[in-house]
Amino acid sequence: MNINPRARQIQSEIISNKKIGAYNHMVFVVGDIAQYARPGNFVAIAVGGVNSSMILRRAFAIYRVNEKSSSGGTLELVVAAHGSGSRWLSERSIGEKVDLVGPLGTSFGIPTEPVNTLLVGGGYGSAPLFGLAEVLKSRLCRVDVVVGASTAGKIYAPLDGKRSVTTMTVTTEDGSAGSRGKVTDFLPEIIEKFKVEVVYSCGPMAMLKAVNSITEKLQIVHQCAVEESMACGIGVCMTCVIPLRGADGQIRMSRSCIEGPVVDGSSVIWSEPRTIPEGTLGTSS
Amino acid sequence: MNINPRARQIQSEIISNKKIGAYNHMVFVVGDIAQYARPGNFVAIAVGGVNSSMILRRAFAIYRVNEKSSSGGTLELVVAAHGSGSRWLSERSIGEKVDLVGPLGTSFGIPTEPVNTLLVGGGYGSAPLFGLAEVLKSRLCRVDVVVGASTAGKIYAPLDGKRSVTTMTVTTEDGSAGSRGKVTDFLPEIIEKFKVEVVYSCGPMAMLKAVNSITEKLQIVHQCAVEESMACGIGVCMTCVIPLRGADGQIRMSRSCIEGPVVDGSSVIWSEPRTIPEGTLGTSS
Amino acid sequence: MIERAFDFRTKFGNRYFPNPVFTASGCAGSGKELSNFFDLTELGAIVTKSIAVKPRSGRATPRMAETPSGMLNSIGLQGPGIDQFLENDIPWLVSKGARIIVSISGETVEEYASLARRLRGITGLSGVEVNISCPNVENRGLVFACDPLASRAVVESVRRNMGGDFPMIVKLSPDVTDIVAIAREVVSAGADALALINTVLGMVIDIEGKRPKLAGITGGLSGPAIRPIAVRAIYQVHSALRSTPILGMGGVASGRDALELIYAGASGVSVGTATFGNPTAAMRIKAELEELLREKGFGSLEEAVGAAHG
Amino acid sequence: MIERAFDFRTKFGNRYFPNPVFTASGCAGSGKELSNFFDLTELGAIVTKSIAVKPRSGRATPRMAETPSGMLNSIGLQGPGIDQFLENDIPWLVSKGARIIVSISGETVEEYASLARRLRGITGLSGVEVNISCPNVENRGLVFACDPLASRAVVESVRRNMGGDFPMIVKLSPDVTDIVAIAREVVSAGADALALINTVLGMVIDIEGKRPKLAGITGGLSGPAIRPIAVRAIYQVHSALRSTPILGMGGVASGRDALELIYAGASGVSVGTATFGNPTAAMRIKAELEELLREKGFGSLEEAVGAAHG
Ligand SMILES: Cc1cc2nc3c(=O)[nH]c(=O)nc-3n(C[C@H](O)[C@H](O)[C@H](O)COP(=O)(O)OP(=O)(O)OC[C@H]3O[C@@H](n4cnc5c(N)ncnc54)[C@H](O)[C@@H]3O)c2cc1C
Ligand SMILES: Cc1cc2nc3c(=O)[nH]c(=O)nc-3n(C[C@H](O)[C@H](O)[C@H](O)COP(=O)(O)OP(=O)(O)OC[C@H]3O[C@@H](n4cnc5c(N)ncnc54)[C@H](O)[C@@H]3O)c2cc1C
Ligand SMILES: Cc1cc2nc3c(=O)[nH]c(=O)nc-3n(C[C@H](O)[C@H](O)[C@H](O)COP(=O)(O)O)c2cc1C
Ligand SMILES: Cc1cc2nc3c(=O)[nH]c(=O)nc-3n(C[C@H](O)[C@H](O)[C@H](O)COP(=O)(O)O)c2cc1C
Ligand code: FES
Ligand code: FES
Repeated sequence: MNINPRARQIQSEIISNKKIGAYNHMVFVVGDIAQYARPGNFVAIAVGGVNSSMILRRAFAIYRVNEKSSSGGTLELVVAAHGSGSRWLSERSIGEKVDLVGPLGTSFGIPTEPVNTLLVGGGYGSAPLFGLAEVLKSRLCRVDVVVGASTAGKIYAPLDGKRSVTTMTVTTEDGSAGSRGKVTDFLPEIIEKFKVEVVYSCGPMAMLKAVNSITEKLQIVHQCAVEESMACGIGVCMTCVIPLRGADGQIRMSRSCIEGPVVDGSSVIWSEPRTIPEGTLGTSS
Repeated sequence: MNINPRARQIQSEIISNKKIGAYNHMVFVVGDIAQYARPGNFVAIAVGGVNSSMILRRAFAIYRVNEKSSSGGTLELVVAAHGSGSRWLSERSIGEKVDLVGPLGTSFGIPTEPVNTLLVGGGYGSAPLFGLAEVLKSRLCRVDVVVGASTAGKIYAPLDGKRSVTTMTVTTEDGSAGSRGKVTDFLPEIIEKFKVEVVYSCGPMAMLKAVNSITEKLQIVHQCAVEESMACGIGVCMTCVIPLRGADGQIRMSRSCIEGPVVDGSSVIWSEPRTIPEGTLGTSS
Repeated sequence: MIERAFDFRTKFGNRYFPNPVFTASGCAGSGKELSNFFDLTELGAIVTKSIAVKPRSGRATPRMAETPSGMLNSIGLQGPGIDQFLENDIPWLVSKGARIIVSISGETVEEYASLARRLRGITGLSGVEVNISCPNVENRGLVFACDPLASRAVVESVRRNMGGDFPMIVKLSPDVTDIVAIAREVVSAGADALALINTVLGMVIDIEGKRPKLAGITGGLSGPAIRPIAVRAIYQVHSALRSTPILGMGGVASGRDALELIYAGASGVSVGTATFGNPTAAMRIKAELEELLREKGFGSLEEAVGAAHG
Repeated sequence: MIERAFDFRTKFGNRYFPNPVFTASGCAGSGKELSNFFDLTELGAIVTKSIAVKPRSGRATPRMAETPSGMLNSIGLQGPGIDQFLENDIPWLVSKGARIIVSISGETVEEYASLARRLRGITGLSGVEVNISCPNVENRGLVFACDPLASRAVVESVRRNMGGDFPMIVKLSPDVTDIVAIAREVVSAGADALALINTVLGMVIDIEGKRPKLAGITGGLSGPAIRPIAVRAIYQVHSALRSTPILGMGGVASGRDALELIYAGASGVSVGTATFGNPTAAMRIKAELEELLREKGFGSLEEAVGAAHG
């Protein structure tokens, strides 16, 4: 596989930056990147400005795009001020420009005929799912959503996002919003109730792993967007790898910025963190 | 000698930033630092903001102070965007705050009775001389000024600065303003004409050296503000040293941020750059 | 201003390269990814990721940590192995007309030798870069580049198996007490040129996890943070070995940075980490460097090499 | 939150210090300058600039160059010599009640020995830091710290002349192939503790002047840029010598940074370059470190030392 051939490097103007709960909803002018972006793709943004001690780009999943806004093609991100780089981005003012590369990575596979889909999002991970919901809806799929987080402020579920959604379940670990518990506590029931045929998920690795153990048991398709630390986002550094089983059955450490972030949950080897699964190509033995 | 006991570290707000020729004239709110600052003192400012790759302060000579402005004590600098740090400072907007330490270093000695003084400034080096001129004037000294630079845009000579000045001579090496030549080409004549008894100078080392060779020949007092690369500005790093002959006749590598920037021209050993003068304390031999 | 003739070429071994801006090994993927952003023939050469005899999974993740003006990596030389590499990557690069320098790495002297044999006679290659910053399994995992004799052994066997006139650049580690001693050793052993520097051994601790941030515990420090170390190493080695061309790398992110390494004694510069922050970094650096050299009145790159030695 | 008892003390040799935040040698002037910004007794200790037997002019200027997230210095150990130092600096520091660790440097083993003799019996000193990153004039200027035997010779003679129980911290250079080997050598030679790390040899070239920026040509790299190198060195040495306390330094600019070195194995941290950017850096770091340790539920500093080793 190779980098998304549509990937471009542009100077992108920020035209909106609104605080929503624990996150910043930001809108960028990106020209035809908007037209080529697919749900699940991400962008890589340079942070810190000139003389910054931060030399690496930061990756952000595309929340939504608008091909024909009054400013031309625009792209929306949901940014959590996690550390110094994402904080810097979240503090940018309207009118400022950032160096942005995108669209990058794989996108969610869209069913060819109408099926019942369930979208599972953790924290800001729910953002790209709303863009996906719109596409699925347009393909006449039933779309149910479960969004979860540790606490209410970290739930990302915009009102207009509900447009294309049949039901939305909110869960928080501290019970401060929706039902108390982890998203995965509610999946089996929801999957059964709505006869879910395909699950899409995006969120922390631990959540994706838990979701996959359920879809595996229930034998349903699971596509998830993974998140590994990325130094380049464009496939040249090999820092972002995860163990994936290929069509040939061989496990390889594969670049999540190229073969991901969206991968088939069943192809991921959900091994212990900080280890290389046995049988991976190139493990001595 | 020790650090100026009045030195304070403050978060200082910028209340004005105007482009004047090649320079930025900037005004900072500094509280009682204004009241303790003397002509010749400097301040050290942190540049680049959080996550900056620039870890050292930048030194700037105090151009003027106002103890009782509407914003309280204020301090004015003339900033040349020389490299990344001074450029960063010159690009700050009104209302932003910078981390500032001052007042630092020595100040120009003020004659106890009225004498004829000549102020010689090169480039932005002329800035602190106008603050000095006001003080000298108030002590009933005659004040003549020569300001020079490579080209017109680099002459710093504000109109109101002329208030306390009897005559002002402008020189540029390319002749684009005033008389063509180096400031020092005109000194002997001016010194003779105005019966100058004390010369004050501030500017590039090469200029100070040339001025001193003249004052030495003519046997008149010369106080100059030197400029060495400084890492700390507060006397703890030993990077800013220049060879000075002490009262005891001994030459020592002395910190220009503590025993300077203003020093008696006759105490400086105007040796070749990048060398330690023979006979300096601690030279092996 | 009148464009006067300017010779931007550089030379390593018996090969000329149209310009001195190369990619750094392990920082340009297979070449395909970057070709999405610029034409690879615009590079002096592409230096490929160090390839081993067999496929390597590399280390577990996390494999990277950002540091002030730098980063740590512990990829662990992940790669498909020489067979796949020659079957897939090289033909594609050749088809694009890119100039190719293949970086090789081994765990024993014999592995280096067999890699050299595999490369021998492959058409379309402009040289080999021998990465000796690898643990020598036959000597308690001591890195070859930290041991003059082991370094010599590798270089001699690569030369023997590679053939006399194929350009061989040997890449040294800065993590040694005396880099000049190692440089002399590998040059006398048959290296045509040297690559300076590989990453500096470093470590970051994850404050939350109370453990090393990288799964591999230590990693290689790269980026602008190490540029002063690279400049020092290049300057020291160029002083000692004036006639040995040096491919310089270490924190080059601008034309000014490239010129700094060239003044120190580099005949070319590889761009590594800067590409992660900016996919088109190498092209920007190349343009800025040429402009700087012309501005300063040089008629050729060669005139500027080692200029800081007076 | 309830303030529960917290023991911030640290120990080097047989001395306790009320907190682990020290100044780094050569980065705190005479102490007088910083006392303008905070009370020196708030420091765990002040480590003085390395002092030699005779006065030293140090190197010519420029003596410094800023680098990405770091700086180079080539002060050349300028100082007044031990006599003036003991006559002027020490009494003032003692009068202020500061805890004092005297850093010494020599060009021969005998110079270190005589410095040790001079310090012996001076009241008010809490320890000596032996800076062995100095050229050995008796061995072609090879830096003591780069040579295990020379390092041993210095440490043995300092111990012999200093007296058995006076705390001796030996400061090592990172510019070696195997820092653990040097560490073992100096500990077996009688060092109570180790200081890691001194600056990394680097260089910057002045593009305008086409020559080294520093009059001294090379200089020592310090600041956040080298923190990953410091953390690695501390981690390696602590793994090998669990019972030897380490005074860590290298790019510490925040409480988080200090904790990183402590988790790696440091029992204390020296603040150097950060003070140039911020005169009150040491105080901020001390406050942030204590808060972090309490926040993470440690009852004492000691519990956190080496936490990253699991
Ligand atoms: C494919 C992908 C999509 C993402 N989408 C979003 C999104 O939509 N919204 C959002 O807020 N965040 C998103 N993230 C996470 C975001 O990239 C990190 O929060 C951000 O890089 C942290 O940088 P920092 O400087 O704030 O934190 P620091 O901890 O200072 O970062 C230090 C280094 O570690 C890397 N890093 C740290 N945390 C992460 C992480 N969780 N994932 C990847 N790299 C990390 C950074 O890139 C940087 O190189 C995404 C990450 C990936 C890989
Ligand atoms: C006592 C004193 C008074 C000064 N007064 C003024 C003033 O009133 N207006 C003004 O515009 N400039 C003044 N300068 C010079 C100013 O400090 C430098 O221009 C500035 O430090 C350059 O930093 P930079 O990041 O822009 O350049 P860079 O070249 O990026 O600086 C890199 C490093 O070198 C140091 N450096 C570079 N040039 C100089 C220099 N000329 N003097 C000292 N350090 C230098 C910087 O401090 C920094 O640490 C003064 C310097 C001193 C020592
Ligand atoms: C992610 C990464 C992978 C690397 N892989 C290799 C490699 O396979 N072989 C090699 O010789 N050097 C490798 N290096 C070192 C670089 O080629 C280069 O020597 C070093 O990073 C310094 O240059 P830079 O600061 O421009 O990155 C790697 C560096 C990085 C950051
Ligand atoms: C200007 C300067 C002077 C120094 N002088 C000495 C010295 O005299 N003796 C010594 O052992 N270390 C000296 N050092 C090294 C520091 O003590 C410290 O080990 C190093 O700078 C790393 O710490 P830092 O990054 O916090 O500065 C000096 C460092 C600097 C920057
Ligand atoms: S982030 Fe560099 S290869 Fe994926
Ligand atoms: S600038 Fe640090 S001592 Fe003068």
